Amino acid sequence: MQDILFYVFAALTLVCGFLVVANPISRSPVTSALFLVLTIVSLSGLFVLLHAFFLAAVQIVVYAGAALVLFLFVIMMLDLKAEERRRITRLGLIGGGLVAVAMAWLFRVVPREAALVASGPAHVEGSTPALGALLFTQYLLPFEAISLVLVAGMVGAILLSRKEPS
Amino acid sequence: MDLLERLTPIEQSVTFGALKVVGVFAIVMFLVAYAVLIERRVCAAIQDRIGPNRAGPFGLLQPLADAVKAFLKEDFMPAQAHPVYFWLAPALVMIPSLLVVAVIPFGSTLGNPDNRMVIADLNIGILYTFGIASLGVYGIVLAGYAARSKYPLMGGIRSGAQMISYEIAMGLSLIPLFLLVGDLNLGAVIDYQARGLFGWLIFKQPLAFAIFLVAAFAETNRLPFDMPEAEQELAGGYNIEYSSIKFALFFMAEYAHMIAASAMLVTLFFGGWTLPFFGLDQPASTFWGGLLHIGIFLAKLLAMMVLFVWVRWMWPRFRYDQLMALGWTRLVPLALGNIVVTALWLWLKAG
Amino acid sequence: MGELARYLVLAALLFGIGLAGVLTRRNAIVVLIGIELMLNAANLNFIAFWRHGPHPEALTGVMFVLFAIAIAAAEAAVGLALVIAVYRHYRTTNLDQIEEMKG
Amino acid sequence: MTGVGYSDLLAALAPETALVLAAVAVLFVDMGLMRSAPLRQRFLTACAVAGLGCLVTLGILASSGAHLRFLDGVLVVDSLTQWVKVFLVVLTLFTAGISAQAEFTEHVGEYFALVLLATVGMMFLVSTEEILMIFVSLELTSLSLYVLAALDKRTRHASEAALKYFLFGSVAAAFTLFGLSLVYGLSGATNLTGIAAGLRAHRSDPLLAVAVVMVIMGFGFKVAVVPFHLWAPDAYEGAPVPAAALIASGSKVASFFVLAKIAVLGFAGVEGSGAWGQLRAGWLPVLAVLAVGSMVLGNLTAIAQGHLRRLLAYSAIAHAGYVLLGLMAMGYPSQRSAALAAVLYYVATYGLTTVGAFGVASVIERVLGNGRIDALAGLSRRSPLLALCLMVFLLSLAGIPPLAGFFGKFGLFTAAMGADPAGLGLLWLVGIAIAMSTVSLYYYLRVLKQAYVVAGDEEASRIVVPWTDRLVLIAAAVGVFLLGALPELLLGPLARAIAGGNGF
Repeated sequence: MQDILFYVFAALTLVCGFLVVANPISRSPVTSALFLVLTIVSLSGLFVLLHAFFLAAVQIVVYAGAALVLFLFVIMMLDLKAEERRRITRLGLIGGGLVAVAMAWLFRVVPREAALVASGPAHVEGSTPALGALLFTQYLLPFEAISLVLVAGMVGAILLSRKEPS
Repeated sequence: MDLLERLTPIEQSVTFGALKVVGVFAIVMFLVAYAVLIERRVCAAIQDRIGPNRAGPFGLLQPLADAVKAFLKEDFMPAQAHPVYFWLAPALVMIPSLLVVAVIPFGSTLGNPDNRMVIADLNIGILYTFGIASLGVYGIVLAGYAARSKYPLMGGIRSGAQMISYEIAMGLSLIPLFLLVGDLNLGAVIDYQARGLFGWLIFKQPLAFAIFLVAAFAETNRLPFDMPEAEQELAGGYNIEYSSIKFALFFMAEYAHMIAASAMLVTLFFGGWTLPFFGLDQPASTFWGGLLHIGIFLAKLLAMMVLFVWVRWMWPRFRYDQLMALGWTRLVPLALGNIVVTALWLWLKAG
Repeated sequence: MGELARYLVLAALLFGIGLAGVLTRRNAIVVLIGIELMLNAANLNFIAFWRHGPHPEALTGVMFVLFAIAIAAAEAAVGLALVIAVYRHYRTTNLDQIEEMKG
Repeated sequence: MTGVGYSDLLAALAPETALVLAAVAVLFVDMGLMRSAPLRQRFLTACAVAGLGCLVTLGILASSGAHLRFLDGVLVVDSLTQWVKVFLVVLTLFTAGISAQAEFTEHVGEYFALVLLATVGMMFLVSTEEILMIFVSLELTSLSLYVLAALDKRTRHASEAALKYFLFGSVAAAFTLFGLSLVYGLSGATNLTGIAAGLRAHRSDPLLAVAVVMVIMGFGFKVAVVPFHLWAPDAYEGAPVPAAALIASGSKVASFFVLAKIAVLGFAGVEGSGAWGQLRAGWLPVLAVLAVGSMVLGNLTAIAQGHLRRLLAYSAIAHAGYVLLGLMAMGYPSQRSAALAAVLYYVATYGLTTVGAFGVASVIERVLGNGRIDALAGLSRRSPLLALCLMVFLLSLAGIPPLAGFFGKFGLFTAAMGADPAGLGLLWLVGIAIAMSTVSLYYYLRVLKQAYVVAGDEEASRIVVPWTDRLVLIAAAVGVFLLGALPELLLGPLARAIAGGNGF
């Protein structure tokens, strides 16, 4: 069951991810954004399989529910059209070849490496109270720092997107 | 029952699971259909009219008549519209509210103690509902975009912005509840409230209830926050280019949202399937007791839906900027203050 | 393939897809979307390692992802605002046409 | 809390807290009290508040020096980090100083708040030994800087430059995060010493190689080394001058420090070798490649530049290459302390010089309306002070004694040469560096020739340098001169701080 679910979600993630960047039917950015939503949702399915339930929910609330809506808003407000198809350049071909080689290498090496690290799945969950307690002890400082990141991001986003009174 | 007992436990749970899914889906769809009728009858009563009473006894077949009418209308799609998104949007609006219901415990147990009346008993139930509910905005935004015309686009962006803005107030308003309960599981929330009438969280957290309720009105896009119907501003909203059954889907989605929101309200603030009298706050030991719990839940749900309907016909509409100002400058700070106060209170209580 | 290994391979593939998007697409917003894919691939790595690592009870990987998601959201907001700011001047989000500075 | 009280933590974080409060105060003063004041006045007031915040922070930094280590390395405070923070705050103070007369934006409060927030990010960055905190503070710095780069909304080029900066930066961040995830997975730890211990078992793993390269790529972007430098010229040229100054100075100091920490502490044991003829996989050869590329490409491209800030950008790339030499020397335990002192001296004086150079550019661009090198003609007559300061800064960048740049380079090169006394070691890199320094002299002198020799428009009026800019420029020039003439002023305390700490 676990295996089947993994392969289903993994396939969904990869197919949707691929359609985000290279959709043969539509080059519209809206389509890209929507397929990214699907990718995010299937990733969150994988998170559930890995027993990170809290993160699975956060992933959907924050990414799919908020960040990507923002993407859609901007695409729609700017009324972006599909970009033109480009001819594949020699550079692209060489790059693609290199990536293919890297991937082949990956399939050979990663399983062996991973075996060295893995110690079998443990039976713990990313339980919410434990996460909360850690946020206010061990991870207090990053937590405070991220609040500053959000402030900077908020100030910046408002500042930049607003129309300047001329 | 004999047939059931011959199944293995796993097969039993699968069977029950399937039954629950089908049952809940049927009840929700039934409620959606009749919510329209309730709305029209309550509205009529408020306006001192009779309301629909021709189709069937007391107008009970009115939903059917409405459905036939919706199907028979011309299904029109503007020439410039994006066909895929135009089809996708109504479905996307409908689905999330149906999925939210999956984690709501609509009863205690039925038959045997392991057969709990909730489709998915998630540890992070409440986060799940927020996650799914936040996906509802895609249908609206996409509907606005798909028609490729400016009124729907503006309407879609407005409604979308409204939904994600109020989601913040909604989420923040619930944090004090979970400070009290100490768990995100909705079953645990109900257990916490099963200690007398004043154990209900509406009495412990009235402010949270008020914020959540206001935010729920905004999330369901209903009056006093129903921008899509603000004709004088936008000539309609994101769904202006839709007609026939696709429009009916948007229409039904509004009621499905209302049901989901009511179910959340009942579970979070009104003790879910419990009643503080006659020992009805403990899981049922008999089959009929279980049914009674489901009945209590449905009764509370209907009461909340009537509240939604009542508000709609008694309130004027907010202007869009007032609506956003209310959300960001009133509700969010209030909710934050509520969190601080609750946390301080718990801290002092713990010494 | 082992439990962990298949997650790692999946994450690496996703990262590759995102990178390919960043390198080949010219629309600034789609490039941003590609970056989101790359960040997500890293997140998947973290959770897989957390789950199969020696100390899952420390929740380190989960924490990392939690912070990474928050940062990604802030980054997306700033990035989109920048795209809007650029659009106001250039009336396009095509990176090939936003190439006035030379060097 | 693992044996630490919140009050201890707050005390250790007092400098950062002061700066955050200053950021809030700037926002409040500008948007609350000064809303209707004229732009000039708003800039001056906000600059005063921000400057005051920096001074208070410097005071706090000077009065504390205890060695503290919180939460398993999430926060590490010792006299070395205090020194680096002093550099950062001084650079921020100077940046604020050269923005006092600016008028590139209506959003004065936000501008200064973001400058201060970026500095807070850098300060977090230098006093942590935990990769999560490193990532978060790196992003705090980067996000603030992206916005600062785009703040001049009137010009197309600022937004174009900021978008490029942002896109390159985000891709680099994604690479860093992916690399860090592999590091975490292989070592099972997130603090640098734990990582070093955990990685020992995986020393020759291909995955580790991927992780190391990806992490270094991310930081290579921050410090703008070839081939991750493409954003730098545009950002330096397009961003508002003070923002560019901060990007070029403070962010470099912090990034180099943390890169050194990650490489030396986190990747201890996977150094490999960068010596000529005996390259061995590890982070040393990676840095060697980056260093060579930066030194050669940076210096050669700088020759062809016609815009002063663009030229400074390519020279910055070259200088990043020199600093990498020092980082490589730190990979050899015998040279670690000396190399660290040399690197810190170098980046501190380089930051000072760069802020000064950008200060000159800021005044010139405000008066002349463009920053092309041709426009400098006759500068020595129009403003002897500006010309003199420019000369001090550029000659220091070129490494002419007795200025700080000379001594900085000298320290770096001796550290690199001493790294491997037996073999030739890093000598080949030092050779390239010296050759390229000679090349750099050419383009710096070209600028100075324009300023001093080429006669400009005889009718052109004198340039009036406002007192704030004059203060900053003179302070920076005197600093560059003093630190060059008496390097012990800085090297002494640095050496003591290094010896007093845990070797870092």
